[in-house]
Amino acid sequence: MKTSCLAMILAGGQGSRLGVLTKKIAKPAVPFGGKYRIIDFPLSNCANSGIHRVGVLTQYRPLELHNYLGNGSAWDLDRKDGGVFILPPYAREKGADWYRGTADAIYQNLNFIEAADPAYVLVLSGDHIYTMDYSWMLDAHKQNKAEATIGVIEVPWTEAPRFGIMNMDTAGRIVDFEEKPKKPKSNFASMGIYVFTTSFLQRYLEADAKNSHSSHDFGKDIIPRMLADKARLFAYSFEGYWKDVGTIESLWQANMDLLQDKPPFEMDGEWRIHSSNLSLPPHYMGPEARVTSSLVNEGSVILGEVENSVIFPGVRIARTARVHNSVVMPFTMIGEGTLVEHAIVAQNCIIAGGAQVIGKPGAIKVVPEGETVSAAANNQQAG
Amino acid sequence: MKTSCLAMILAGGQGSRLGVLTKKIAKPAVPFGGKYRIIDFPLSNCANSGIHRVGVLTQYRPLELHNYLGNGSAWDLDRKDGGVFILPPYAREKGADWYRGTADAIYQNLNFIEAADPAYVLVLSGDHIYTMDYSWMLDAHKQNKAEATIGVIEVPWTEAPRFGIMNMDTAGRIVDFEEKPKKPKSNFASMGIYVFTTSFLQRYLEADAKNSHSSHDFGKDIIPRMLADKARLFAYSFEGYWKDVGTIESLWQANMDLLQDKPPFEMDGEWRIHSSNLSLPPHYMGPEARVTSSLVNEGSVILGEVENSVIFPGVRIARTARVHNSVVMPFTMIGEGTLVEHAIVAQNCIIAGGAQVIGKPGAIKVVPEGETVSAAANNQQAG
Amino acid sequence: MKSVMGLVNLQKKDTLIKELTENRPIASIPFAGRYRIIDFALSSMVNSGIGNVGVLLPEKSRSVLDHLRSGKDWDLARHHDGLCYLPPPITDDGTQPGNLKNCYYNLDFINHSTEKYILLANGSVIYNMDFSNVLRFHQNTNADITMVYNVASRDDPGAGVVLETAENGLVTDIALKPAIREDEKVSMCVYLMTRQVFIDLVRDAFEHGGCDFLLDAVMRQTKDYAIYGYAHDGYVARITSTISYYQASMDVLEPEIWEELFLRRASVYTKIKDRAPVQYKETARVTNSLVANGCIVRGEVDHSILFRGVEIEKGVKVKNSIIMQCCVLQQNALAENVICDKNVVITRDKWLKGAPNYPLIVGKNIVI
Amino acid sequence: MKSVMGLVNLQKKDTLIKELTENRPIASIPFAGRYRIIDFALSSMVNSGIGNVGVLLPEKSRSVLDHLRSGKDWDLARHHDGLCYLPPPITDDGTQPGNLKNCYYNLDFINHSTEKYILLANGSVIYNMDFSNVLRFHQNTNADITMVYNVASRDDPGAGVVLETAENGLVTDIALKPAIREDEKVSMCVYLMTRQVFIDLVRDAFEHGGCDFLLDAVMRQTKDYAIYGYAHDGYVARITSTISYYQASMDVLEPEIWEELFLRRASVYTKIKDRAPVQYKETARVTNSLVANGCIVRGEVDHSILFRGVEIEKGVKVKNSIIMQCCVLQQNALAENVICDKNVVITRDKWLKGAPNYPLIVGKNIVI
Repeated sequence: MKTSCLAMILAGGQGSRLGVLTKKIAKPAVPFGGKYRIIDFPLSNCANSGIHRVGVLTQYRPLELHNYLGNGSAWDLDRKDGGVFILPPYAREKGADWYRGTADAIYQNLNFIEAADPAYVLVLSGDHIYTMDYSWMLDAHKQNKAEATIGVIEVPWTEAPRFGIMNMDTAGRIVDFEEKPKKPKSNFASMGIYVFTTSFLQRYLEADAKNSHSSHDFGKDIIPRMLADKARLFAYSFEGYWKDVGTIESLWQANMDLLQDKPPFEMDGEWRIHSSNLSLPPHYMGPEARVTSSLVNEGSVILGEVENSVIFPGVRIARTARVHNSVVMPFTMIGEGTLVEHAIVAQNCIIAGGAQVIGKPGAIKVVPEGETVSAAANNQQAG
Repeated sequence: MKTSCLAMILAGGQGSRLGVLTKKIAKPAVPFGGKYRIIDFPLSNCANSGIHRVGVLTQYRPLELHNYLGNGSAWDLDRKDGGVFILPPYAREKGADWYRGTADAIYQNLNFIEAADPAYVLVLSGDHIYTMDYSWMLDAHKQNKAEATIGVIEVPWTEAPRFGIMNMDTAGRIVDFEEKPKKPKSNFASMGIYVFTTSFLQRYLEADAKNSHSSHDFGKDIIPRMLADKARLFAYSFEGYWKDVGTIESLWQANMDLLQDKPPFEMDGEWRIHSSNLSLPPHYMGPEARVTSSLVNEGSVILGEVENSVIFPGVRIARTARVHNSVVMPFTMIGEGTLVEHAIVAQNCIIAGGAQVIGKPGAIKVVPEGETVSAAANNQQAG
Repeated sequence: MKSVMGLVNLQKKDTLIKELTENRPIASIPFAGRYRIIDFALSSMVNSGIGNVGVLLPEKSRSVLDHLRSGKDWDLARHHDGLCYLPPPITDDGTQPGNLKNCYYNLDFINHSTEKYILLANGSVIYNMDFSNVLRFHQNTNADITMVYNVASRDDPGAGVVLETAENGLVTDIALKPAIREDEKVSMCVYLMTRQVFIDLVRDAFEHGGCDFLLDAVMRQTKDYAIYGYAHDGYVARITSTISYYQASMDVLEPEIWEELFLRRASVYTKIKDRAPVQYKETARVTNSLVANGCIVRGEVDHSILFRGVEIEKGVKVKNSIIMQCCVLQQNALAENVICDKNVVITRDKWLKGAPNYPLIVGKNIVI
Repeated sequence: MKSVMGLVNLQKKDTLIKELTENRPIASIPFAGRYRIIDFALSSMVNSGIGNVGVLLPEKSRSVLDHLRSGKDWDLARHHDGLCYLPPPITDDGTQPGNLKNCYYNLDFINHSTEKYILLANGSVIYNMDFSNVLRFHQNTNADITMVYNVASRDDPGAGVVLETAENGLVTDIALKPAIREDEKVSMCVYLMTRQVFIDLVRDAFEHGGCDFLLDAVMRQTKDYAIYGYAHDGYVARITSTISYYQASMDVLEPEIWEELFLRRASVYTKIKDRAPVQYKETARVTNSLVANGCIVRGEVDHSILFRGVEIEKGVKVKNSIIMQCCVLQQNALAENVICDKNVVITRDKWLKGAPNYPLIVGKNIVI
């Protein structure tokens, strides 16, 4: 059966919480896991779930994102009835508006949704790492005759106050939603994944757009409004690995999670994470290479020591270099006698001979894209 | 040899000279020749010339154009090293600017050009019908060691005052350019096709962008400036059919040109015009069909009389209907007892039973997209 | 339908349709002006959401490979899954002929796929249908095997497989009959089952000397499996002989059938050639016909099918005929009840006439 | 290069490399961790701007069809042109074996293409080069036929075709030699000529009983055609025997050759599998090796190549070996001078040892 569902990925703004990592690229294009970009996860989930038409809403560096996504072929989304569409805020007759919030971003692209005319719209956020079959959630939505279905995940009770918490009745219908409650009534947190029946969503977005008091946000405005109207909102409970990578610390931690002897989710199984391919050869391990508890990707040359680290494609790690508990992004060079510890080194950097890049847990050191770090900076950094 | 040339198609504005035909679609997407859209011609020319990366600059209805162009697969432009990129004016940190002129449109997309890093940029306009191998023009540009090469075509001396006229020396170097001269010194008209050496173009665009007196137009500002600087500008002379279809009359005439016993250019030869395919069956000619001197496309049903007309796909022409000297665009229904003469009937129209749509040469009657014309309107029209 | 893998079988006895299948399987005979017969099964699969299709190649594979190429025109050129060609076993020792062998030697590929179901279709049947309804039926009836059939709308002299079913769809009898009568339930050679059932059936039947998927694998197992019949009620044509091919071609000249097959349901895809619209010149006179793009018509055509790129010169008369791709009928030629294969030239003033029930066939590339 | 059509010939005597070619032509033997040998010729064509490539299929075509599929991973899945499979003639009566027959029976396809030139390459030679330089050379020298060669960097016990050329590149002698010596000019089995010359050569040679394109078509015509030699100076390996395969594999473990072949020039494309990065676990110890994605390594590996999805368990030792796709080496297994074909399992504590000049080959799917 052909899917009648369209996905909209909120690929968001500049990703300021990721700081210097998003100086040159939009947050969804930030590298993750030795091979991927963050947006590979929702895109692969869509493709694997049989959802072939995806809008990517971004207002920051659309060209770079467009260059990465290309025609969607890497995810097999280059279909007659599908495709990946980058949707930045266009100039209109009245001039261009920035997206004023998540709901406004979808509202401004209602004509895109209408052109595709799907029965359901799946709204996703672009900064989570997880693998999920959305078709099951869609089935639940249909079976419940729901107007909206919200993906939820159980979080530890102690962490619940950090999330938007859903309270459901026994049938799974949402009776109450609290944003960051001090005394949570449940520990089911919203994952920022929504299925809407299209006409229903349309109605609420149009009303919200007219409301000058609204902040035009799904969590803050749209969902509470729907609940107030006693609409049929259901929760769909997801079990598995789900991680927000919106901050430097969480991005680093999510990378480290993959290094466990048994990784928290399978990257290499039937639910394959697709990613734009660079056509690089298998990596080369030199005579003195020493790599343990690490992920290493294609096209790299490892001559030194790598421990508990994630190495992206095209990286070169020289003899006598040491990389520990770190993430080294594509095409970065790490010179002889260097030490990189508890760090994220972005793309195309040069860590020159003898230089040291040392962070610590809770204060991960970040080297921004294209930078050169020389040994001369060691003292300064130590100071 | 891989081409190192990038094409930029100026798909322009609203196409106001085409009036109601561009109410719902951008000018480059206007149907032509029973099967094509106007933009199929420059796009097919690019693909056939070995130019695989094409930017389409538009500020009007980018979504509709995007839907038509898809991922460029119809033109085999969905390549690893290529693609079709729709480039509307994006919102930027300072807000969005409309393109202020043809040169400004390219200027605002310099980052797109820089990302592709081609040696040459081919600038095309999106409203001409012609078939041309740009690789020959590119070869001429290289051989001449030109900084810019302008495509020119010989026009009748009497018509020369309507065009931008180039005066060349014997080596083909342009010595003089006059926009719509009263007393033309030559009859070589600019076709609005330019090859520029990238860095050269960049320099002039950047200077022009800073010039507040400029109208930011290639013909009016950039080319005269280059000539004034004694830059190496050459003309490349094109022989063949070339037709501006920027007005209703010229669009109708260009369609009629195809109905000659020997059409003015081959649509069906080796230089194939590619076009987004609708997967429709061969058209059906009914028991009383009478079709002469006409083009008829797939998926149509012809039960009536068609003479000297161009019939697009999915059109239905009822028994006892008469269509003469007209253009009938996709999925339009023409009812029984109707008469359509010297008309352009746009997409998805209904010419109801007994209705008459009658224009005359020089005053082609246009029925805008989606309209219904009933017999009741006959008197009104006659009046 | 992401849980269903498609298999198109192109092996079929073609002795009754010799002239058109000298160099090609039935599946790649041109049909209806711009299609090949395989386009119908393949498009139905694609339109039903099947994204992984294996094509069981016949010995004569050239025309199929050239027609399908990368599968892109059917939206099946993908990095993962998409179209896959399954060639016949290398050494054919002549024992165990039939389609089962090819299935058996490609079980490896089928084993490696991840879909739960297999939909097996034959490339020689013409229809346009949505297989997702078959899947729903299969799941609702708890069938082991679902066979798709249609009710014959007229007597058909060609052989076919006739089903008898109970009220609830359970197949109670399967019989191979030499001719079909009106109102009989005739198999469309479309089977849906789980991958495991398919593998078991093929392995068991072939290893015990079977040749044919239906006769040896399905029919011998009617007791062990619950077989249900799903009725499709659109137009269906089984191409088994020259006369059934000619009949089906004349059928699509009925506007009703033409519309049902091509316009009312999902699209039928075929190789894209980007040919220009048909050029009717001043002297053209065409009625009751289907005319494909790229034709140039100056003569008279009635009740005929012109494939892509045919040229009909002045004074030519074509009636009740099928003129395939790139044929040229020169001035004052005449063709009545004729099937011209690709690239035929009928030179000036030549007249060709077959009988309505015995059309004259002109082989590929022949100049008359 | 839009004026050049590519042809990849996959037919090659493979008697010297039997173990690895039981079910596949040399062209589809896995190489360098994630490639098949054909990837090199095909990628060089694509990177040179050739957009229309015919693949002359061998009898054993399954592995080639499964590897290349739609051609999309090489950017050759297109509506027009792109990849086209050219199957061998249907009935092989055993007379006239060799690659010429396949060319001859596909002349139709070649005739219908529009490119001015044909570039014929063999799928069993490894290199990464830009053919557009060959075209420029061909045009500048006004050659009828251009043959691409490299200068042998060492003695090679495998047979090869040795050229002698004049100063200006004109080929003065072509000889098939049983072994190659250092500094000889050896043909890379790449030929460039106009389509017309190719058609004439093939037709003339085959119709006069010829079997082999080089021996019967080119070598017998040295007098009638101006043949020029173009020297390529990158890494080249001709895979003609198990030992030459093993040698070439060990060659790419030299960082210098690995870089030249894969990184310094244009990309080499292959089937995309989207496998995850290599997981090195706590006990891993890997040196002097190439490791492809999807591997999980807990043991010791030295001077070896691990293909995609190999599992090396704890306590395993691998040395001077080639371990192909999805093999599993269970705890404490040992492999030295071994070539494991796909899906081999070496169970716990089993030791396998070949000699450096005579590697032990373990066939596909075997469990030891």
